Amino acid sequence: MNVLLAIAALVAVVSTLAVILQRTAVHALLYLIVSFFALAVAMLALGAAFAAALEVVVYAGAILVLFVFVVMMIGSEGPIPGPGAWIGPALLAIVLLGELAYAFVARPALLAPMAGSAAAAIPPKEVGLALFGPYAICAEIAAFLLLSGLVGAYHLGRRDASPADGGRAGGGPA
Amino acid sequence: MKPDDAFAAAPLIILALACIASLAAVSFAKRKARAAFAVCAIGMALALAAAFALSLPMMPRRIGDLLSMDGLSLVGTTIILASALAIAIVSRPYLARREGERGEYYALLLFASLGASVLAASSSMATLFLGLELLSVSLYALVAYRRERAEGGRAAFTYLILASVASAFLFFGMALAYYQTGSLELQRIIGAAADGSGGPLMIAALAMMGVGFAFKLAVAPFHMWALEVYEGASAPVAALIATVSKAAMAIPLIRFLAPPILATSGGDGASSFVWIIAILSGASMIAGNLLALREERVKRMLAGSSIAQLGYILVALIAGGSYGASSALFYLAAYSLSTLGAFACVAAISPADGDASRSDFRALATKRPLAAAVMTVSLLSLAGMPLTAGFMGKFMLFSAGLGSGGSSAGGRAGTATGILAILLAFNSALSLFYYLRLLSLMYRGPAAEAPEAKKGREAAGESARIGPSRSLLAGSILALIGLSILVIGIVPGPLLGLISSLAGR
Amino acid sequence: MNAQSLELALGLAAVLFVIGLAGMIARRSLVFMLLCAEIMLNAAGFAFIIAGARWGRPEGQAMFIFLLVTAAAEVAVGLALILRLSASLSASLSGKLKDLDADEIRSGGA
Amino acid sequence: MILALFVAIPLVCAIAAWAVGRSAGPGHGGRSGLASRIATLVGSLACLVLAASLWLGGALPVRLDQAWIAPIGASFSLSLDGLSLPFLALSGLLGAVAVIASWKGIEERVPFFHFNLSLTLAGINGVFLASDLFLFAFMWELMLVPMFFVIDIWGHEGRHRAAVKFFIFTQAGGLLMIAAIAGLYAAHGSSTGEWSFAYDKLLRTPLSATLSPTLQMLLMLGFFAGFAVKLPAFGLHAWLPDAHTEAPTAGSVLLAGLLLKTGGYGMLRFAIPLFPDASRAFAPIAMWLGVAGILWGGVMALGQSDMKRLVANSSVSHLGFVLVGIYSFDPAGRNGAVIQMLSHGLSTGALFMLVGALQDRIGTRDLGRMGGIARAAPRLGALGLVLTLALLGLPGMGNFVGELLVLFGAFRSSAAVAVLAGLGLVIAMAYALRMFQLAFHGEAKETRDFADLSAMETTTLGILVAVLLWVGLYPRGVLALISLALPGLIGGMTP
Amino acid sequence: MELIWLVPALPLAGFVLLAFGRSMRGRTAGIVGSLTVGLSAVSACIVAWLFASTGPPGTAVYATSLWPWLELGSASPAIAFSVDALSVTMILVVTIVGFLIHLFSIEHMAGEEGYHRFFAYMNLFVAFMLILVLADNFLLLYLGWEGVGLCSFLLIGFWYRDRANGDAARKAFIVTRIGDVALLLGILMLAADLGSLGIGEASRRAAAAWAPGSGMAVLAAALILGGALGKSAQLPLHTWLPDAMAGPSPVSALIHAATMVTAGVYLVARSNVFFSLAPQVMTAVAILGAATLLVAGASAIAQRDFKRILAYSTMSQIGYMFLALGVAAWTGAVFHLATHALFKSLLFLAAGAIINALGHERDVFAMGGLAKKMPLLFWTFLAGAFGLTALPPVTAGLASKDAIIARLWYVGGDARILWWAAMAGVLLTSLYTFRMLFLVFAGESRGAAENGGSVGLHAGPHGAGHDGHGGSGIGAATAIPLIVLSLLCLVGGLLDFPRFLGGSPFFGSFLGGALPRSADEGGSGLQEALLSLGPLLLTLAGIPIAWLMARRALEREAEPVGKRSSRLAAFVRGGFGFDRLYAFLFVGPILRLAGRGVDAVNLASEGLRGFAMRASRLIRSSQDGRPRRYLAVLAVGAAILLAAVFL
Repeated sequence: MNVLLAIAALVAVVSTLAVILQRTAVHALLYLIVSFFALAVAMLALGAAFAAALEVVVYAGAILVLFVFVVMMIGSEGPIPGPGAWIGPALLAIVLLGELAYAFVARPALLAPMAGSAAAAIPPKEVGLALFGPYAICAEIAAFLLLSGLVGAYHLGRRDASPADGGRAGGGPA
Repeated sequence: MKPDDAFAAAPLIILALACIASLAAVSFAKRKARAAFAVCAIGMALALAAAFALSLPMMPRRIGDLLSMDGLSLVGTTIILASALAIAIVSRPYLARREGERGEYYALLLFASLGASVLAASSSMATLFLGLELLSVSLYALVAYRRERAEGGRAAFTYLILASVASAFLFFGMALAYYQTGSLELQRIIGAAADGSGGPLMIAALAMMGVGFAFKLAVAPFHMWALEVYEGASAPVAALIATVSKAAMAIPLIRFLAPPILATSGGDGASSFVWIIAILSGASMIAGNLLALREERVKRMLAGSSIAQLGYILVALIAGGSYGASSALFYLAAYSLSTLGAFACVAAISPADGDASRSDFRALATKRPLAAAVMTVSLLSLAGMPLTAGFMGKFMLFSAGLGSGGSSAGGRAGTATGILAILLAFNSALSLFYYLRLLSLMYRGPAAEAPEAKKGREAAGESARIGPSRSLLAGSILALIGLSILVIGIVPGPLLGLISSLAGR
Repeated sequence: MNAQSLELALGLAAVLFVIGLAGMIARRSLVFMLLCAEIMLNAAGFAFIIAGARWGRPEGQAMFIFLLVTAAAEVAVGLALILRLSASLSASLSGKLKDLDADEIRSGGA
Repeated sequence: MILALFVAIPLVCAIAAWAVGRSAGPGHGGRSGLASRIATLVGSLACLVLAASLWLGGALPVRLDQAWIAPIGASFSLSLDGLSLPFLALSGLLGAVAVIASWKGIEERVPFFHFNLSLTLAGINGVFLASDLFLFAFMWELMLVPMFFVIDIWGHEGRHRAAVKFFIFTQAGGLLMIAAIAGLYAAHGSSTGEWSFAYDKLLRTPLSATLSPTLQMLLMLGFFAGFAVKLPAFGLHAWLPDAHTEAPTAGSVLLAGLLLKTGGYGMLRFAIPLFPDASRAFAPIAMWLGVAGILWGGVMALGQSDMKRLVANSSVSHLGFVLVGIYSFDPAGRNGAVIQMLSHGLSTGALFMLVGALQDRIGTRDLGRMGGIARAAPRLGALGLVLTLALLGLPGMGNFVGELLVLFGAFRSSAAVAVLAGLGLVIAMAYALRMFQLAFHGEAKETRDFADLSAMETTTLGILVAVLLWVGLYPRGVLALISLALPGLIGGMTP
Repeated sequence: MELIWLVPALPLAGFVLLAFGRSMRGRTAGIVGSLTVGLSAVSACIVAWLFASTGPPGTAVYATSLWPWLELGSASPAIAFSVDALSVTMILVVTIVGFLIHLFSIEHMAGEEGYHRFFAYMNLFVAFMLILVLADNFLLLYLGWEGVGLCSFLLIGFWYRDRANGDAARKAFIVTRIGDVALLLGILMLAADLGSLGIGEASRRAAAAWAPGSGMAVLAAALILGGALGKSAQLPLHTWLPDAMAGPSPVSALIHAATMVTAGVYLVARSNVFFSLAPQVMTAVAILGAATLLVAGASAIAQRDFKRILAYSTMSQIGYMFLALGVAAWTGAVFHLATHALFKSLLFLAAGAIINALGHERDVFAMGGLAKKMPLLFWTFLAGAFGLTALPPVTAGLASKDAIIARLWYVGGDARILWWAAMAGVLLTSLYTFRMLFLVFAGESRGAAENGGSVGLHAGPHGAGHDGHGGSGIGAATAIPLIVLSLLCLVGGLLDFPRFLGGSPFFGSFLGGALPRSADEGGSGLQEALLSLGPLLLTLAGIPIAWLMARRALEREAEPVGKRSSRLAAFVRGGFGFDRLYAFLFVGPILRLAGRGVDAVNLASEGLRGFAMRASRLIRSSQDGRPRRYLAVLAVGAAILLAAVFL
């Protein structure tokens, strides 16, 4: 299994390095998506299928999209990435795809309880049970966390009396 | 979750409900701010009451090894909620004059105090982390709350970036610890660290977690954010950061460091631990005082002072043992009270176009006797002068540091704490320099340079200053704070007894 | 699942963490800083998954999920802040700056 | 219960003085000012009377024990023995002197001034009475804050810096002392299992059993540091000239007359009895420190042109004698130290009052601009002469008795110290005469004529001088009292 | 006998009266002062009479203790007086001479500013001096000792508006204080080692405890001697006396000639036991005395200031006394003390009257020819001069000084050198005395005399207006003391007149009770006659030389200022440059150390402050609002933490 993991790791490191080396935010975001994918693969290889899925869905899917929005809004995206910008991410993505294809098609066994591993893969069911069993309180707190983040973001993001003028007059409508 | 658990966790539950209620108020009530404030104040008060009425009888109780409601957490919750309540009351008039106040502020205040309480009660890494994050996220928003002030936003962003890095460290450290021990329970992790069974990786994990803690406590060298953020945030929020978040973070630290498990075991893990904390404490004493020494801006000065104060508290933590724990708690309480008083005064005397600067303190004794008196008491208490709570606190720190770990649980008095005690002495002498500067400024005459200072302001086109706020409630809270500092200073017995009896449970 | 693969994974997590830190220190753009913060948090979460895998227990993934939530909340607030700052800066610095710059934020506006 | 009065009366007077001023509103000076002056005066006189009555009739020692902070075993316990009593009397007397000295000089914020004055007195009395180490530390620190305000608000040109310097120096020392107290507390508690700050319990701490000599020495040094800064010993005296010079007259009187004495008192009461062995080992160093102070302070005084600063430096010199006497480990030396402290308090207090009166009249402290005052104001001149003689330790004055006994004690423990300290007497004569002649003799520089001392001032100074003569010619009155206490403190101490 | 305390108490009462009685007009102050001293003189006489009449002359000792003072170890000195032959002699001298001088001053000081201050101080002085001589223990003696020093200070600086006088006064007080400290240490040593300060008791114990010549004895004697040297202006602590002449003449007469300066002699005689236990110190006493005798005499020759001449003469005369003490001629020393008190005070008073009459002109070269102008002063002064030079018919000096010289001869051995010194001293004495006489009285007047005659021009250097009595007009109050004193000089010597001239050693035997008789192996009358003939011849030989010296000096005076006086003369006149030496050795360094009173220790603390400030500036410079920098610091901190863990 190490091979799978190793390749994913290699891809992740390369793409993450690429992220911080990019000039423009959008390119960086592309590479970041790739690196998240790579990590997802690695998680898969570690038998954390549920986490892998979340990594893809939430991180790559939701959070980074938020980033893209913001980058677009503040208009600091720089030049629209030409086709050349897609090569690097594409290659890395293909590598990962190949990996996955190999894993799924050629050796489905690989995803079964992993060969000679101390622990079996942890199915989503268990995670869910843990999450809403002993860790229910944590789940609740997490909910509040999201809520507070929401409130804060709402308050800060709200566009009213343009923040630029010191707003000394004070008090736009709520 | 059994009913007893519910009772034990009553304060948290009440706070949570209050959060929801406040949101509701913000969204539906007619006079949002007022409703939110009411909800916030009542919720906190109720939670405070519940802490003693409902959860105290249940103590000590562990709730699914996530939360442990024991004396320590009770003390922490009390400090947190009391401070938060005072801050809420103080901020009402403060905000009223600045921004058409909104309810979110109080909602966020509630969220923050909920997070803080969870943090204080956490016995597992999960709750620790989540409580911390809940606190931090609300704080980001609060720091930047006054949207018309750009520096608020800047400070908030700085805080966010640094804090997220710190929590990344914390989280990574937790992961490593979990990797080594296979448990999320903090006690076991500490135990593993102490007897050195965890191996170097374990110690690394602890170190990384230490970064997270140290950052939250603004202990040198992880203090850099403090001055910026205190200055950027509005006075009440700064007070929140200075008191609530620090108290919340200090409680778990005390919980891990107090038990004899670390105190007695001569494991190299333990010793190196002691030395690390000793270095941190010494560093932040010196750094904090030097930062505040010639600071012209009051809030930054107070930030420096609080950095130093946390350094002092660490001395007691190193000493460990039940005595060390209780003295740390007592000092924490005294420190919170004093800092609260100071910031409350700043808030009270701040003109509407920003927070109070040194010039606003000039001749305060004649302009605003009450505020001046409370500020005096608070500063003296921070400086550890008698008749104020600070004196007793300092004394406790000394006696803890110099190894009266007591018969109960052998303290770790040793070279490290000895050196620290001396360092503490000299540092608090040094700190007098800036406390006294502000103090004497308050008692100067109305002063010749007041006029041209005013001229300068007019030149800056800020002549239109709305006079500082005067609200009965806020004033009474101010007086209450000052009074309680004095009372604790003169008859510290009861509080001390309470704390030490609670710390024991 | 043998030991060295776990350690390999752990190494990967550490490398990602460090890369994130390095990027944080190296880049001046607010967006990039936030990105790097994400990378670091992500690495930490990955480490938790590894740990969970080692003991074959679900807590690892549970913690990962909590971390996900945290990251989401922080990003939300952080991005909101960035919007605010960009607005105030583009007002004060006549919107001429290419990329939101931490240092210039300090100089700008104040 | 009577002991509590020594602390209570000044406190009440402080609050009274303050309240009166508040009630009278911002219109300071005037009536409210007068009222607060009188309140403070009455308070300190009451303390004086109390002390006197105890002196005459009281059966010493008197004790008062009151539970205070149970959890740490600190109690509000005062005890008054022959060592405390003279100092209490002194504080009462000098308190009154301070009020009278500032009758004219202090014009604005009179009530707050007297509030601070009385508070300081309360702290000082507490220090002289406390027989619980926690209480002692409490009182010790309590003195500082109001004194700081006195200097910082009503002082002269460089007041703020001087005040801060004074506070920081004394506080650094005081914190070291507190640390030492905590250490001793810990040692006692862990060895006997009884956690208490009570003086007489801590006296019986099995030190040798619990602490290594090094640790004992360290703790002793902690105490010593606190007291040596206050005294002040050579090297730690940097704060003194500034503070004394910049303080208002009343402040200087209290500083020189009482605050410095707390240092010597502390050494006698705590540092030595609590750590006999360590102190004995440390004694030679302390004595040489004292000698250094004597000579250095004298030489410095010789170079001053500011009259107040000159007197301040002379204090460094005189208290060097105290240090020598205390650490001579000789009964005579100890007695001498006490007498020296008392008479120095009287003479220097009176001198500061004199200088203050002078400054109020001619508006300068610069010796270079004085001269010929003896002609312009005979009473001032005469008193100035007498006090100068006290300053240079003329036989018949209390200072002489003190210095003589100290020298005797020193002589018995180390002749070299005695000889060098004796040189101090010559230097003392040099600076004292220089001061006297520059100020009072010669041609009058500031020829503008001014009022001689008022009747009130004259009588006050006269009383002080009378007491000085009494101490000088019939020291037994004091020595007998001290002997009630000191043998206990210098138990088993033979040269 | 229990009323001894009255003797010092009366002048003290006078002082108190004068100090608080500011209202006294005119001369009442003077009268009060003189009266009290006179009364104490009377009581002293009564005491003396009682003392002499009871028991065999001089053996007894009477003591009264007023109240206990303090404890020094086992020694507990009290405020107590004791009377024995020595102290009786002293109180007689002090009170009688003091009374006469007071009387003199009533007129002499009339119209001075601070008239009653003067008398207050004088009374105080007398009181302290009496305490000194009556003290029964060393500590009380020390009290008087310092007290007289104080009064000398006050009176030297009497005209305090002139800074120079103030400096002279201060110098006197400080220099003597050096000796006093030595004395004090000596007293402490006695208290520590003998456990008693009572003079008699201590002496007894010392004799019992200390072997002759033992270290302790030598140390004690040396320390006591230090005090004596200071007070009596002997080498090397003599430099203050000439300057002390800045005071009014009565002061010089009373304090710096008759009583205080001789206190040293009294002290040594008083503690003779200790000295006889320490022969080395005795030798030192003799040598110092001889040295002072010669140095002072020599400088006296070169002086031009009237009173300075007398001051140096006093020093050299006291040198004689020390010489005597050095060879254990106790009685001789004390006798010379007494006679010297008489003639020297006479000289000073006369000189004072002259100076006053000349409008504070003190330069002998400006005088001259006063013999005719002021006959009374001339004759009285002549009497004093004869006493000083031990010429008949004036017996005062004759008896005492010859006794000393003879004694020196008898000691023999190495002490012969001392005898030669004494003889040289005789020559010097006659030289400076007669030079002075010729310059002042002989020849024709040189300037000062004229304006001296006319009243009103007396705005002297001291600015105070003196209603000086013209050369001729001298009031009774001035005249009487002079006359009385000269008469006393005439007969004073008879108290202990050389046997070969049919005298009876009454004085010596009287003192014998208090002081060990000097075992005088009195040779044959002839030998004694020869011994006393030598000095006489020397003195007579000195007269013509003095005349020549005076002439030459006057001729030099006439020459242009340029080469008036050789460097040698200047050196000698400056008292052999002791002042310069001391200034260089001691005064200079101390003053330099004192500087402007800048305290190095204080500077150090300021430096500390500065360091803290600099450090704070440094660390605050890191707070520059760059999040990335903060991050970097954080990362470094974390790295250190991790590293620290693994260490």
